[in-house]
Amino acid sequence: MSVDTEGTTAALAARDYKSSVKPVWCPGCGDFSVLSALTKALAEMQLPPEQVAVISGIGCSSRIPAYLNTYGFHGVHGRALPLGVGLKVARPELTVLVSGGDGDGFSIGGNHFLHACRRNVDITYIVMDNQVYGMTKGQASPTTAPDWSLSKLTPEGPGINPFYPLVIALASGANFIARASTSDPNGTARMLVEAIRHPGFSFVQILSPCVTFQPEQRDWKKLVRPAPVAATSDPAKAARRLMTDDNLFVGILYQGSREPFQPRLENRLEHPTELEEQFAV
Amino acid sequence: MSVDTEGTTAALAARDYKSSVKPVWCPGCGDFSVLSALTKALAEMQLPPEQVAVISGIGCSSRIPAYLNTYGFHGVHGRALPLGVGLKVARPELTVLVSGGDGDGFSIGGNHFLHACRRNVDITYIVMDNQVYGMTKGQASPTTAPDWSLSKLTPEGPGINPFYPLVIALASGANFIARASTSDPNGTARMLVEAIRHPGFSFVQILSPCVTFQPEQRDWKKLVRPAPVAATSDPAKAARRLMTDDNLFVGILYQGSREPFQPRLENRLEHPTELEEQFAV
Amino acid sequence: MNPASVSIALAGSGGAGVLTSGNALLEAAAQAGWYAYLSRSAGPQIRGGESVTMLRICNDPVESPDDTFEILMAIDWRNFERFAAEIPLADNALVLGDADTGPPPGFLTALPVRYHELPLKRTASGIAQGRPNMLALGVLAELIGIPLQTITDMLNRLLQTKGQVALDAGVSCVTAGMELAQKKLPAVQRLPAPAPRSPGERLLITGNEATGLGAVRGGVRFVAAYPITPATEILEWLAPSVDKAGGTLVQAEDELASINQIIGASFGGTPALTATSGPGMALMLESIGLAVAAEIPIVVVDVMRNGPSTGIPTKSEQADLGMALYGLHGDAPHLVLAPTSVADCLFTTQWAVHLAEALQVPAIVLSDQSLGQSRAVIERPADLTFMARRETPASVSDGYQRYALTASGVSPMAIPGMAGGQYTADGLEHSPVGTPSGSAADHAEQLHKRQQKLSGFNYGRHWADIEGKGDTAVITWGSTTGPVREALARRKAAGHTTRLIAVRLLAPAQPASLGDALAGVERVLIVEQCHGQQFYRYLRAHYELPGEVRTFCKPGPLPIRPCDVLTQIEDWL
Amino acid sequence: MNPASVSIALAGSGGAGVLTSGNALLEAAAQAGWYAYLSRSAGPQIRGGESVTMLRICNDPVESPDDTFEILMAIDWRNFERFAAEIPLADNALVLGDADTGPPPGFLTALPVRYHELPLKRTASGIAQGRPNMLALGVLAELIGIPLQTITDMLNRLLQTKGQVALDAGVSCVTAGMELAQKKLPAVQRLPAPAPRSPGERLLITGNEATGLGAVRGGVRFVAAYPITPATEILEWLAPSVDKAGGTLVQAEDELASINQIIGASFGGTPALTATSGPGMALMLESIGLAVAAEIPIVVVDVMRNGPSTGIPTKSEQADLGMALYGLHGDAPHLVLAPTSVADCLFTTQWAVHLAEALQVPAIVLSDQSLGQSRAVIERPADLTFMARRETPASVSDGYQRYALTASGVSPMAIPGMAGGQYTADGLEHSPVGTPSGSAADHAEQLHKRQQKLSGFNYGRHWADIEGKGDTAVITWGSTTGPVREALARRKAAGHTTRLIAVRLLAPAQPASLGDALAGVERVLIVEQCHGQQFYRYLRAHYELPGEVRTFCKPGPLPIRPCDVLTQIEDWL
Amino acid sequence: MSADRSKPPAGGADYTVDELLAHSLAIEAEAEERYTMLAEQMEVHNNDEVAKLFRRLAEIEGKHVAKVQALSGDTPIPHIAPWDLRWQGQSSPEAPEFDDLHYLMTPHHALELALQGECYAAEFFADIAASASDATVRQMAEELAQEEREHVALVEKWLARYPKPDRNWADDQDPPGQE
Ligand SMILES: Cc1ncc(C[n+]2csc(CCOP(=O)(O)OP(=O)(O)O)c2C)c(N)n1
Ligand SMILES: Cc1ncc(C[n+]2csc(CCOP(=O)(O)OP(=O)(O)O)c2C)c(N)n1
Ligand code: SF4
Ligand code: SF4
Ligand SMILES: [Mg+2]
Ligand SMILES: [Mg+2]
Repeated sequence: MSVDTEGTTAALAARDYKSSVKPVWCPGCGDFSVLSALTKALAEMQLPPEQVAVISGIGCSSRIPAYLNTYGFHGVHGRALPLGVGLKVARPELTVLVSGGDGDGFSIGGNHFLHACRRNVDITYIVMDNQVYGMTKGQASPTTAPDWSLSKLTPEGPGINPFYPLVIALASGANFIARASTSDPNGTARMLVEAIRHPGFSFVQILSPCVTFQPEQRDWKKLVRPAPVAATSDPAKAARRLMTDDNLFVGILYQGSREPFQPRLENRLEHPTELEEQFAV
Repeated sequence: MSVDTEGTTAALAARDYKSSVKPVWCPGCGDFSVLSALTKALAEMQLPPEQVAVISGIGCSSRIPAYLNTYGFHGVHGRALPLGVGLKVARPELTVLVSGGDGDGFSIGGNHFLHACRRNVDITYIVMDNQVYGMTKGQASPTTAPDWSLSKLTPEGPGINPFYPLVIALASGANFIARASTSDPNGTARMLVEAIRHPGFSFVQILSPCVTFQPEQRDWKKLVRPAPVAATSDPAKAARRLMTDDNLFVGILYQGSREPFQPRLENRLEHPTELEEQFAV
Repeated sequence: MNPASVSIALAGSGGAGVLTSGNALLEAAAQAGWYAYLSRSAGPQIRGGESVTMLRICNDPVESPDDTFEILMAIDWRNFERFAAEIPLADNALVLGDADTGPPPGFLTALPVRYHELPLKRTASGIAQGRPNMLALGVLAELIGIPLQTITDMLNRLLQTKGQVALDAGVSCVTAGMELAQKKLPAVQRLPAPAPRSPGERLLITGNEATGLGAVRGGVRFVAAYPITPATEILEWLAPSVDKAGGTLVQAEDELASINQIIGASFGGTPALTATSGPGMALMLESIGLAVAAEIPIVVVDVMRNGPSTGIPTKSEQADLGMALYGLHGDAPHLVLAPTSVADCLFTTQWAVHLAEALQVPAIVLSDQSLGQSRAVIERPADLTFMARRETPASVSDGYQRYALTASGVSPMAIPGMAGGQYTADGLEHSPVGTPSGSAADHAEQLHKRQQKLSGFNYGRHWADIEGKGDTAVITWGSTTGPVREALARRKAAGHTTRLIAVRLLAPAQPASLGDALAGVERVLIVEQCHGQQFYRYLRAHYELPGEVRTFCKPGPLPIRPCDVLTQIEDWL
Repeated sequence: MNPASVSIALAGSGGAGVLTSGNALLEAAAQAGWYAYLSRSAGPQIRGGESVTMLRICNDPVESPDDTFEILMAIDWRNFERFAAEIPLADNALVLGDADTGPPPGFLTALPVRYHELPLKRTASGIAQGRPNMLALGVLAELIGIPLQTITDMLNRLLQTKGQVALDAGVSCVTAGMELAQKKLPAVQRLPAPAPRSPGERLLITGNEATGLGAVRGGVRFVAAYPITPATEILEWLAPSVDKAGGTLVQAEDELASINQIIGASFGGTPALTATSGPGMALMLESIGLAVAAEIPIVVVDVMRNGPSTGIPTKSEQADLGMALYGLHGDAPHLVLAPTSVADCLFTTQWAVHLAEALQVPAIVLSDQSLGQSRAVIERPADLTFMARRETPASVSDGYQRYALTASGVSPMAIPGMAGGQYTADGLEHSPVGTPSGSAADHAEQLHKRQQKLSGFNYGRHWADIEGKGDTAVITWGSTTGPVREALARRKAAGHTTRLIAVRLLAPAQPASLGDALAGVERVLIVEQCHGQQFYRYLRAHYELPGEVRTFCKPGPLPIRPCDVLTQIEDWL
Repeated sequence: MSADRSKPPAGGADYTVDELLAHSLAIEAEAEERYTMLAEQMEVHNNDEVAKLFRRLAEIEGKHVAKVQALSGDTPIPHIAPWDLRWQGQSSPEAPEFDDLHYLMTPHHALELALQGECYAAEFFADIAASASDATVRQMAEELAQEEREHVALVEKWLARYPKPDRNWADDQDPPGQE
């Protein structure tokens, strides 16, 4: 954190949100761009790093908390969302971001994704989608194309219908739904700021190439384009729009206004032993 | 099974699909009607009981296999679908039905629901939806209304957006999607026959009242009504239709034509030790 | 001589109300000043099934079912044979039935009991809104010697929301029941009058409620859980209570979510707990390992039922011990505790919260269906000092090491919000700073630290309940402590002293303390309610047991009774 | 005297190709007729990280790393210090580096080793498509004494798809490397020439591949799994292989799905398996309990890595033993087996399939990263008779009882499709027919049946590898068997006999057999690779250990080496 | 959307003989099976009195099945899929619906249900008799209606023996979830 000469804390820069740990990601990996966009977003919001917690599961992408100077939690595979939900519900004043990969979030973690969308706790979920399990060296994930045959586990391709994260998020009731691409880190930063600011559960899918196991994803930068229309707050409209989505439009799809889930946390007891009175004889 | 005097096997009647175990369900429970509809459906199809397997998880509704004279598996809570998928993939000639409750299927089992829809194995999934955990004495399930305050666990109501099973099934790629109601057991039987006949993953939500913990569901029979339009094979049309759904329309929503997932299971080895040759030095 | 206690079973089916009147009787006995202990058993139906309420009333605190029942009252006898094994009758026991609802099962009348008929249904039908179970309550109150006024007071409270008609009906039924007893039944030997009590001196509570209370007293302010029998009542009690205390309970989508939600909350500094039973606990093991590695305090209560798998969800057994002790992958030291009575559910849970927080580690509390769902009169607990107090860094500066190697093994834990304390909690092996590390040195250091903070801690005298003297010792744990304690009390009354060691802290093992407790012992009997000798194997693995060792190991669902234990000892000596 | 083996480490970073040349060397050595054993270690990066390939070549079958390395060759030295602890160098070891890529780390040159420089990079740049790692291959081949022709033949095979230019480059580099070695390096003492072999007599295979092969040989035709390091290669090998054999592999959405898919398939009569590592296995425990209760045979392979939690995913440890033995809730008897070598992965897995099917029970196979990912030359296994053979009813009639009480405890299992055999498999406690039951008698009967079918079975001599004589015994299991065996062989060579007991069948425990195996023993050393003494605690719990008992217990990730074991024994005696 | 279970399809009750037989067989068989299931429910829930009544009703309906089979003589009754059976309600006229049950129900309730079913069945056949163009159908339907009317009378007689229980009959003394 840089301190100016007068002794008051100066504005925080993006680099103030980076930790000293060097990423182990492959050079070229999209996740570097996400890291950069995220630190920019936090700097734009001037959130004190100690008021931010970034929670993840397991995967290449899930290593991101350690690269940040915020509080972080690198949990187990697939369970980042409940970690984040528990933290936010118990400590509502914190800014809680949950981040990870498509395998972590949509395969083993799919149930928590559904239910986090429904529950609508005020957290932001960032999925770095590379349509593959990077960390375990290249197996099909739920977002992988059915005919992708480069994994030894599914040598003829997984052969199953891909998972459409935005559709599922909308169907489950997420309050903010967007898609970004690592080819536009500044646009991604802005989208993250909007997602964080939006009350309730915000979901941002970031197309983040795995240059090692999905090298053709380097072409994404040529293919992605802005969504032709602006964000809507009408789920029906959002649903209709998703029907023509080719998964390469970036932009905010949906911004709803459902009340976030947040219990009050207000002590109404003089002393916990008051609770015993109901049993007294 | 009734045998006629000539010694040839006569047609199987619905009762031939019932076992001698008496259900422990509460009198009035909708699940009786499901049991009745299912036996009628099997009888209409004249499936030999030994060629049918009914697989379930845990819950009141999940007790159904023991009440049938087919093969059955009463597994653990939330895992009926993968049991069924494993069985069907390994034994494609069997008719595999998976059945259970809304808690079993959409709460703890939500991830398998998503991925079974995607995988599109040729099984039929029947959820007896009573918007409550009956077996554990009345807690909110994913389909419970947010303001339902009769559970001690959520005394002010669960406060979260309900789970819309048909929407999720459609979004995840199920091949056949329908809603039935226990107030129309014959209609339900027909829908089950169509679901079983339809190749790939078929999903039938049956509104099945829990008279004990959701007694107002007895009114469902007055409220449900046939869907105003016929089944479609166009997901976009089905999606649009779901937008005006009040969860009380019964009928077949969607019938797709995706190829079911079924590996070939064809031995191409003279002897398993052939596989050793690749390692020989 | 006056009897030490009286045990009553009240049977009936299809909404006959045996639970309601059993509970009313319990409450009245408590109000009258006695101690009492109530458990129940029911058929597989969700409602309207056959069921029995079993009540034991006593002048002293009571923590165990007795060997036999002195009184059996049936509103009706439907499916009663299913409970036969659960209700051993005393010789000469008073068996009461209503001929109008059918005859008693043959096997009962063949026993050396005194069978009497009471026209419960008929009498009730003569009273507006009269109910046979309320008559039965009157009969039993009269037999035991509970004054009408005590019952009336209690009904006034219980039925206040139901209106005057219901209340009048209740009082009339009870009165009629008392008269029936006086007219038709022989006198039974009554308990001595209870000692006078000041109101509020004791609590009438189930083990599950006591667990919840212990949690809140210990400081728990976040609970996430997924319902499961027989743990749900902990959650049902906690939902409004933790809310009043400024926390919250979240009903999660599954156990994987609930365990991770509490880890998240605790990472944020809020003491957190979940409660479940065997199947749910099994699903949590991976993430409990995360809490071990990342050093996040949490409490997981497992209210055990019969296994394996779904087993018998409504009945009791002590067979999750192995899973609780060893079920985590890798070397994952953690705490395992078990309450030794309904009352102790409160203390042990509160202590578990305290220890988990002090040691930054998961604590598993092994309760069981029998402790959890039994309701008993217990002494009101002192305002214990065991509270959640987590060590946080006094000040955090640039070099903050979350997993610093310290003398105690406990590293001060920064809490989100503390400026300068930012770190990443990690389930990967890590350096003291928390950075992932695959080095053998870091691994060895952190493994050692995590183990040593537990093994080096001074748990004090609460690690076990140790009572009595003599060269024979009985070692037990959990809910079997009640019957063992009673068996040994009977031996003592007969002039033989036997030691009792009821282990409350199961992990880490305390070999030195047990060694002390066993000094001079020549015979050890190990008592547990499971099939696979799990407790015995655990003791062998971690302790030296002196002299001759025998085991008494019986699976659920039938409870172990004091006479079972007594027989074991007497057959041996 | 000729050396017994030679150990070589080949280090490099960022795509230097040390794995490729290490494997080429391994293959060439195997072709030449030697035995060999290759393992590797790498940094945390997905690609381009620093890594070392460790190869040991021997005239006899080899199952363990040696104490030290005779040769260390670095293509470059980047981050080499991270591996220092893994590569103990022999006194006078030959250390080879390329000055053009930088100097060796200081700590290395301070050791009593012979450091030589080789212009690998420069020489390679003079060859079209030349690569330093291929030069290194030539250097090492020359040092060991592998003829150029053997290497050329091997390259012909390996590079056949890469085209003539690549092949020529390879041969030129190897030739140049050989020349460099002849010119620049002192002669090292070479291994004796290998015995002549007929082709195909042996297999060059990893433990993970051998596990897959054992599974298919045993009869497995359905596999469902979720990828996890270090188990993924089992699945990668099985995917096409089980397909060829008429079965299939399904990549499931998570471990909860994979375990239940295999249970479903096996319910349908198809022998089924999954493979995972600690975290995934933890998630499967609840459903493994279902397979116990419903008596469905399945095989679960856990390729262990360092725990707790995510731990160190790419390294080896034996710390999932407790979970495998005790991790299921309730009393849930099942099989736990562990291969004792790379070769034995094949046998043990095949046997596990056989036993699981014969006993209708889940079998857990505990492999580990070191067994699974090491590649070794092994004897080609005999066509063993252990095959999946499940007992099905000869004929089914109306009274069919799925869980009938039989003398063996195994009940003939109807398979869907068999008319008249319809039943419902259940995780609830049940009667012999399979109807849910909460009765104490049914529970006791079924608990007993499920335990007795395992404890009463005759497992024969395969329960353990028992070797040697004498009054000192070493008991071990799994991958530590290799180093222990080698340590004892060295003692034997020095004239001292010591017993080896490497337990293959960990559950159910075989106390009588171990008793026999330990007859006359006065000292027992227990060797295991974990921190928490899990194996020692298990042995104490279930066996009588004679005489004095000591433990040698060291966590991963560093392997236990023969000298470690030897030191323990020698310090003691 | 519950329509009147007693009615043949609106504007089209002109069954053939085969259709009438198929419908009546389906109605009686369903009633027999339904009463058997209801009896089991009461047995499981320890309501012996009502269980016995349902068993008795099942027996009677069983005889009806035989009667319909006799009516058809040697010609096999054609099979109609349950959902192709034509009537206005969603389930067959005679069998009580599952959700009309309560575990504390009294014989009075059970007989009211039975009475309703018998009345519906009687009306159903009467309607057919009234509107059929085929004389055989008319006659058969009238015969069946008459049979049902006899049942109505029988059940009414039984019902007289069981007065309406007081309005608290469903009060559950141990409501579920109370523990
Ligand atoms: C319970 C469990 N199962 C499996 C694994 C192995 N595993 C680690 S990361 C991963 C997939 C990661 O994929 P993704 O989330 O898409 O992240 P990416 O590496 O592509 O960024 C898997 C299967 C694990 N660590 N834990
Ligand atoms: C792992 C696990 N968690 C929790 C439970 C407890 N449990 C049993 S059934 C059930 C919910 C049943 O609800 P649903 O599936 O809707 O069935 P219903 O009883 O309503 O038919 C729960 C939570 C369990 N058996 N196993
Ligand atoms: S493997 Fe793929 S996802 Fe992982 S760091 Fe490398 S490029 Fe990124
Ligand atoms: S509790 Fe509800 S779901 Fe369960 S049997 Fe009773 S009515 Fe049916
Ligand atoms: Mg990915
Ligand atoms: Mg439900």
